[in-house]
Amino acid sequence: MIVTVKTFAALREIIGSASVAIDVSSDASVRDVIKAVSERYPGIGIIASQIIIAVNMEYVSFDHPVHESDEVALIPPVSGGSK
Amino acid sequence: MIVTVKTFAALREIIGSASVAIDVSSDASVRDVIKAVSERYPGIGIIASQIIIAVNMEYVSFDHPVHESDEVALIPPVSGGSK
Amino acid sequence: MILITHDKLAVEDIVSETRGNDKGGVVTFLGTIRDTTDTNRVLYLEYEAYGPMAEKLLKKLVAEVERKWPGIRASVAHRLGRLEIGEISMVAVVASPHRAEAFKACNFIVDQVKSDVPIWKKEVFETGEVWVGLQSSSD
Amino acid sequence: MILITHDKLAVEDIVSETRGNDKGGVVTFLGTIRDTTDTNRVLYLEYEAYGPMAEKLLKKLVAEVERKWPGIRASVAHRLGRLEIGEISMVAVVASPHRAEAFKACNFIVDQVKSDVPIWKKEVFETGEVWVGLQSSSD
Repeated sequence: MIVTVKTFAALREIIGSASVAIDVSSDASVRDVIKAVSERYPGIGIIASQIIIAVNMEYVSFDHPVHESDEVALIPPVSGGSK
Repeated sequence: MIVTVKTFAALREIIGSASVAIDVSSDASVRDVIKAVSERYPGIGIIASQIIIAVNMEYVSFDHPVHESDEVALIPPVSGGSK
Repeated sequence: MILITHDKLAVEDIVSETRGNDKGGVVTFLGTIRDTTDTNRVLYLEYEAYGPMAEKLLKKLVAEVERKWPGIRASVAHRLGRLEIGEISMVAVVASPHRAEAFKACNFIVDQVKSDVPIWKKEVFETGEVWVGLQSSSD
Repeated sequence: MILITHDKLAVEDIVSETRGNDKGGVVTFLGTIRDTTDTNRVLYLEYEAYGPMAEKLLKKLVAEVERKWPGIRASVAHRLGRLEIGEISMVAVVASPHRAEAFKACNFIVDQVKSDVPIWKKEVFETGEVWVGLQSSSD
């Protein structure tokens, strides 16, 4: 299935787009999505290990399943607010 | 000697003036000033026991001596700022 | 800066004077006049100060805070006279390179102003009035 | 109220909307853009958000704070886009009947925004730029 994945910040800059379509198997988990993105964009390098994923605007674990209709977002470490 | 004493808040209202001239002995302490004010204005009643004194804009102990040229102020419990 | 005045407190100006490009966090406390005390409806408040001594103690307090938390800049302003419901009686501003300290220092200032500085507040109710802080024989 | 916007944050309006005649203390936090990070001179900052999720989490945070400290009212606003030195990136306001809780709740909000909400900050220096929070291979 094709999952559309939103990207932000450093990740968006390296990938060069705010969203990418990723092909994963129909029983894919969040872990599989991160793996597929890393393989397609090797430039994200060390960032890949710092990503968490939000599915339908909820943070989820790496085992969480992903469906074609889900809103999937790759979330690099956040840094809003103030020091 | 005559000591001029500033009054504030509840004390000022009961005494009816923002400053009063009090006659005390030349070796008077802060304690003697409070005593003299209480005797002259019995209406201050229970407030007398809650007063502290500032001499020349410093809080001082009851044993602190008072001189004719000092700026003496009777300070009822403060309540500025916010709860 | 410190300020004791009968005029309305210009919060934006006090904040602007305290901020700086080397301070990433600014914590501001506003004390405002509540419409009730316990369950009593407040009509208005009157604030009175021993002006010169209050100014002296506020200056000392700001100096103490700036020494205790290096890098911080602090301001305190207090209004006097008759204040209506919702009006601002005091403003404390702390600008700091580090935000955790800004909260601590601002809280410290507000505590000290309440406990130490010769300023008094009279609450006026429909049914009477009371100088806050004074213990009555019925307490 | 919560707000995520590219416009300048109208601090006075946010404070006014949060205050109330039953709240005696109002604590406001302003996050502002510092001119240096460590010893590096900052030119400007860029903020970016996952907008809908950030709004959702800020709403949840305000609801949590208002439940945790009953009687409190809270607001958070965050600005996005390019911000110059001295400009305000975030505003958190807590109005409370009791001031000690206002400080705690406001500090809590600022901590949570930094750790949880999908907003990112890029610092642009004369010598390069960095997305804050990201660990590089040299860390």
